[in-house]
Amino acid sequence: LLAVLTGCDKPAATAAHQRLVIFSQCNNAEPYRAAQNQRFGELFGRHPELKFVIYDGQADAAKQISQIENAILQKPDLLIVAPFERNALSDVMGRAMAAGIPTICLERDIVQPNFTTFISSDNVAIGRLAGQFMVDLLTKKNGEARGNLVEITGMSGVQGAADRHRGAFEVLAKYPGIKVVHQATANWMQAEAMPRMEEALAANPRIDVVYAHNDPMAYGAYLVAKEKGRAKDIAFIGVDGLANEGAKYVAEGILAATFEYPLCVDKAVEIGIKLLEDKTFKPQPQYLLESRAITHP
Amino acid sequence: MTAPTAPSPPPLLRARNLLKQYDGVRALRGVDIEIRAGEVHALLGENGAGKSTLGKILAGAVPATAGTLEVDGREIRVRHPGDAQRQGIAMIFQELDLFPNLTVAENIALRNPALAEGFRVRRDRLHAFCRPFLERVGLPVDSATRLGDLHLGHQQLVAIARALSRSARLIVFDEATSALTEELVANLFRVIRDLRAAGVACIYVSHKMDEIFRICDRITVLRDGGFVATVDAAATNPDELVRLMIGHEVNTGQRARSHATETAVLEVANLTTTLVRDVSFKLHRGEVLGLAGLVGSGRGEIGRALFGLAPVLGGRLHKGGREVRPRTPRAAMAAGFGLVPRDRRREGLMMGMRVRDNANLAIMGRLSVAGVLRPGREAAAADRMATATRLKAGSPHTAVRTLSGGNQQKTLLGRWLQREPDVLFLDDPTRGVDVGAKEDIYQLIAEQAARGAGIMLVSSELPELLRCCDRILVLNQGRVAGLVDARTATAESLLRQATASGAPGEGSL
Amino acid sequence: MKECLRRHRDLVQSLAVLGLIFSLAAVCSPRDWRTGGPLFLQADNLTNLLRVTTPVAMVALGMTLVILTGGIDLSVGSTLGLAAVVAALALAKWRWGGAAAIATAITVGGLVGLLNGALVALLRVPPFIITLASMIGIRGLARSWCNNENIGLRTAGDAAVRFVDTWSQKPFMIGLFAGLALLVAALLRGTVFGRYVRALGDNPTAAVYAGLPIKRVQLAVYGLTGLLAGLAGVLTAARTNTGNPNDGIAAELDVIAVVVMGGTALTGGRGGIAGTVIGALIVGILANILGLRNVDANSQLMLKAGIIVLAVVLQQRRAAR
Amino acid sequence: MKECLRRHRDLVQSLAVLGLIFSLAAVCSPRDWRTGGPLFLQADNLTNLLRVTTPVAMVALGMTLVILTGGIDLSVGSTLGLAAVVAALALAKWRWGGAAAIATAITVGGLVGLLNGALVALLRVPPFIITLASMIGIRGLARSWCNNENIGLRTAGDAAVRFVDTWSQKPFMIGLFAGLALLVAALLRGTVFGRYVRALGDNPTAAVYAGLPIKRVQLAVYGLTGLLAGLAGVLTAARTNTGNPNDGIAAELDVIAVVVMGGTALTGGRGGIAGTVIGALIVGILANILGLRNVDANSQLMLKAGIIVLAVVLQQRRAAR
Ligand SMILES: Nc1ncnc2c1ncn2[C@@H]1O[C@H](COP(=O)(O)OP(=O)(O)OP(=O)(O)O)[C@@H](O)[C@H]1O
Ligand SMILES: Nc1ncnc2c1ncn2[C@@H]1O[C@H](COP(=O)(O)OP(=O)(O)OP(=O)(O)O)[C@@H](O)[C@H]1O
Ligand SMILES: [Mg+2]
Ligand SMILES: [Mg+2]
Repeated sequence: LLAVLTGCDKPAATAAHQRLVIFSQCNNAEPYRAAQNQRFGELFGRHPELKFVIYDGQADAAKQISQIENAILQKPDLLIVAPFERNALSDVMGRAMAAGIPTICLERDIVQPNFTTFISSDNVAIGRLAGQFMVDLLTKKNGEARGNLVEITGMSGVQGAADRHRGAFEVLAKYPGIKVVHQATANWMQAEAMPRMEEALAANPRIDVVYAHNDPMAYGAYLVAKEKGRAKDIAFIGVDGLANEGAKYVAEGILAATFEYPLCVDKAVEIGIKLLEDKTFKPQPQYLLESRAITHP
Repeated sequence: MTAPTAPSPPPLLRARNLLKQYDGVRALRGVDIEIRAGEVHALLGENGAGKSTLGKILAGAVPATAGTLEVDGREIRVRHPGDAQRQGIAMIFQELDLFPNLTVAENIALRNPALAEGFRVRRDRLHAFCRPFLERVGLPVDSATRLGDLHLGHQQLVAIARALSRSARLIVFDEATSALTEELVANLFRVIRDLRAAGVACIYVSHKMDEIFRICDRITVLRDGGFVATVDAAATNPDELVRLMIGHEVNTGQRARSHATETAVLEVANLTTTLVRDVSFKLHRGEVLGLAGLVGSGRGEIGRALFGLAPVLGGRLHKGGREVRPRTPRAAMAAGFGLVPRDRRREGLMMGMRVRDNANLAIMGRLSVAGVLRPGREAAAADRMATATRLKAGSPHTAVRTLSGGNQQKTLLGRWLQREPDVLFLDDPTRGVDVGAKEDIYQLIAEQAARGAGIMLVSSELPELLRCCDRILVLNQGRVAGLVDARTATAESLLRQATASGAPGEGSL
Repeated sequence: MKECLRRHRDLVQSLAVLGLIFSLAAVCSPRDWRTGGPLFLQADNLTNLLRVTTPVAMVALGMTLVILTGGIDLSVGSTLGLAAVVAALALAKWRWGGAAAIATAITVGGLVGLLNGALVALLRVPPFIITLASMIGIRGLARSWCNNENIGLRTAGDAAVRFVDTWSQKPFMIGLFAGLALLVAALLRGTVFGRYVRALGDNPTAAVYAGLPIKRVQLAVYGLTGLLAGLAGVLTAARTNTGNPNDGIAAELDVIAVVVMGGTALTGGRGGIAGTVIGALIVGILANILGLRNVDANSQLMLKAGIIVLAVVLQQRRAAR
Repeated sequence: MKECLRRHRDLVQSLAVLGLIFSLAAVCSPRDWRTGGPLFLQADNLTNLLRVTTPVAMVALGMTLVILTGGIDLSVGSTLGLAAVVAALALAKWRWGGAAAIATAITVGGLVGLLNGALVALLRVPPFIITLASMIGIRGLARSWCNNENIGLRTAGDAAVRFVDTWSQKPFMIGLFAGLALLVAALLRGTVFGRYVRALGDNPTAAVYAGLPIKRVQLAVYGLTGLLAGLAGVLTAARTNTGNPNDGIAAELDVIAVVVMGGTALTGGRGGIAGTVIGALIVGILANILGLRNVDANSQLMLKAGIIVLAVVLQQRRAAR
């Protein structure tokens, strides 16, 4: 243990010719975040003059704050933050800015513009897209915007889940023919979505569409419906659209649609490199990356 | 028997028709008792007769199912220990109710009505309060010592000091001397006489007949939870009491025939641990070797060393000619040793398990085939043991927790007797056992010896050693002070050797 | 007969509570749209309920033994996740056969358990800390082995699909659990090992004095629990068609709750398998009926809290003196 | 003097382990790019470390008492979340003043604690189950009170901003903790109440026989822990500028780990506040140095597991006799 700790004891301050890029990730242990991290690694890997480091906030705002405080101590040349929570990270990012560190806010906004630029995606917008998609789908299926909907939500109290719900229902609320017959939380977990779907199926003779806040939960719902022989009557809709998950499920005809939650990584690297190379470069305050529906042809 | 006559002042305490029903067991079935101020009142009865239950009811530790209590002629209700405390009743519980991780002083001060403590603890006042009581009971330790670091006998003294310190009007001593040696008992009796002179009443529960006659004024006998009689101590004798307790005579005092042989089963040479030094002796097949000494002289330590429970710092053990050095109880058992520990509750029994499982715990191999237990064999073994030890338990399925102290002791003893080890170390095996059952246990010890086992016997009662042993090894502060023939030894000579001190003034009695 | 009833009063009382909760669930259940009967009582729903409960209940069998020895195992959730990942990796990445993958995953679980047991037996460190540490470390291991990604099985070849199809069947899962429950119950009731388990938890000091093979018992109970957690991981992978390194997060609390609701004392020595099975059924029925009625998620949590306390109170009356 | 040392050997040993871990952290720390000194030892970093550790450490003070009585409180994480939400609601939605909001949030925490204490004292149900139930139920309550949304404070008016600015200051948080630690330590060592706490866990039967006010003690320790969890929730809300109903998820395990790493026995009766403070520091240093060295998250989990066990082993040697 000691050997591990001392053995790799090379100074974190980088050699003079290397420049330090720190990415404060809010929680590594999610496939979406893993995909982000991997893409960052790939893109920054092409720049040997950069040392790229990922901090893991472990789904804890206080933890992420203190990690950014540590990052500031190291004076990186570029700081990228994927905030766990929009209110929580605002202050500390302001301090990074005050310390003269160019700071990119990634994918989730914060309450004050304490960043050099904000590369954004928007869960409410995604919810709206999904809502509209369901309206169209039901209209096509039943001749009008009418049908029974099951919603499987992400963890209660998590802003992403609240936003995906809110966006969708902004649209759905306009169509009284669409009834929510069952609403359950599965904490983002496929294993938990399955019994919830079993219960929904038992209690409801007719279900037209299942809206799950992420792809694994949608997939779990599908598996259960398939087992009961009712998958063909139901359209399953997920969110995230990762290449090896949601996108694949759509391609296989399991999900009717998923909505890409943009990784934002390519844009962040593009802007980041410009910031590093050109002291005078002034990025826009915000780059909005639109979500994209991935649907079954 | 005394019939209440003249309209004298009401007794300090009167209990009428006390009834206690545990689920399935009727521990007391309508007991009447009357305690006068300034008397020492013995409570006598077989194991399980209900003595402790009666005491616990008076102390508010368990509620009575029915019956009334009067103090000074006024009826009182005792539902919580606090009620009893307010009436000036204190008790030394048979299974010590102490707190091992608190200091001696904290144990004494806890909820002590005589010590007016505010919210804040004043440590100096606390220790000043405790010191006189510790001195009175003859306990030479710093009151800031953690209680759990004390010898069991010394813990018993703390419990007594605690009861004394509460300025109680009635103190219940429930086998408070079971782990004390002679001098400590003598000292305690001086204290009790002082209490008596001051008008304090004592209820004294003990199975030691000689103690009863030395200290008690009146004696109440219980049998099977029922009241038998109250007698004046001066007007009775041990045989009569035994008859009242058991319903028939018991032959006491018979020396068992010696089974000692000339073959050594165990040779101990220069055994040294943190508590004993250079202890050497030979134990023969069929021999009962007594270990005498004061509390803390290292008698139990020898057993623990043999059993791999105390680290051996020096010396050699030869068993049956081969050198052995067990490092764990398991290894010791494999080498043919057995140990009945002194503190049955902490070191001996699994309180929540059935009597049967406790008694069979050391012979599981014999009761099973390839690890699978044979219920028939289990039942047979447990029944045999219960009969041999005259165990009184509702059924072999009763939890040990609900047995009376003496029956718990028999269960533990049964565990090791069943295993039939070559060398059996008994650390005070009759602690808390009633007169009749004691005879049974002596008989069992003799049977083990007859089978060829070597027995080592520690006892807090010298008469017991003189009666059961072939030879007696006397220990003094961790060293051998003498090895005597039990037939010629006397209590006085043993005591002299045990106390003859290389370090005079070291009063660790 | 009366003696026998008295001796098993705890169990009888637990059964009564189970019956009560079952009846309540039936009464509160929404009606079936076809027959008008209570949905809850439909065979399909009852078997759903049993299958969902299986992984937690299975681990609870082992946990019962651990708790009986006076220990605790917080690492079961992580072990479950690790085994799920191993099974999925073996099938999907390394393209092993079903039997080899399953055996490996369960073995990995067993090894984690043995490691826990060895540390508990050899170090003087409370099991709570040992297994808390392995809960943390094993989760890290599971995530790093699969690069924080979920591993899909549906599209991972024939062996994987066959595995998923067999192992997620209701009769298979429920039967497996029933068999294991009987086995562990027999182990506890009828063997020397079972006696030692109880004795150790009842009085650890006395267990030393009685020369019990304490270390071996500890190794065995933690090892067995690890095996069962591994098996539960394999079942979860089969059921979800996925190896997810976050499977089983917080499951340790569910498992311990099931054991304690079944009447096993956390202080060791008292309790048994029958109680644990009942505890699992109570918890399963509870989740099922709340789901069927589609109670709002937050109210569900609050109701659940109340019912858990109530169920235990009803069972505990017996302990009153 | 020697006697005194012997009596406090546990503490001395814990301090030694803390010193060792501190030194190791200093040695392993990355260098400051300006001065070349270890980053870990910078005042700013050390105070960061203390502040991050504060909420868990604060709750651990109360948990120490609970565990000393032989109980456990699994609901602290949920109570923390509830208090954070209440404070944020009061400030942001109801626009109360800072003092009223803080007082209300802490009171709510205390009420949850009292409820736990009352149930533990009155029902014959293990504290594990009682507080597991309230852990579940209180989380549901927190989420439903804020409609599953996070409540921002930065933009919620002057009182909120002033609250956030004061309460998230390092000197304030660290000072508050230090004061509370001294207070609780004095309570435990220097008062009759503290003696009751230790006695109750040490020998519950004897506690009954001695006539201790057991119910009141239980009410008090759970109530105090609830208050402290409430306070920790307020601090978390201040620190994160947010009331998040999921704050404190899984914190109960962290808190218990801190207490046990500080040498308090889960079986009750043995341990104390000094140990808990040391335990919190060890855990805090560990997290800090792993973060500073930026060990990969999964390896971090595995390393952490190893170091936790090691730290406890080093401290436990003393227990061998
Ligand atoms: N908690 C309990 N539950 C059930 N039965 C009990 C309980 N405590 C005691 N008993 C039973 O009550 C009866 C009286 O026990 P008690 O302890 O008063 O006996 P005793 O006279 O003190 O015996 P001893 O001399 O062995 O100490 C016994 O039959 C015992 O088994
Ligand atoms: N005088 C003493 N003071 C404090 N602790 C003691 C003393 N003597 C023994 N102990 C401890 O008390 C415990 C009880 O052991 P035990 O009663 O068998 O002691 P022992 O030394 O063998 O005395 P005895 O001669 O009375 O058997 C042991 O752990 C021992 O270390
Ligand atoms: Mg008794
Ligand atoms: Mg001894």
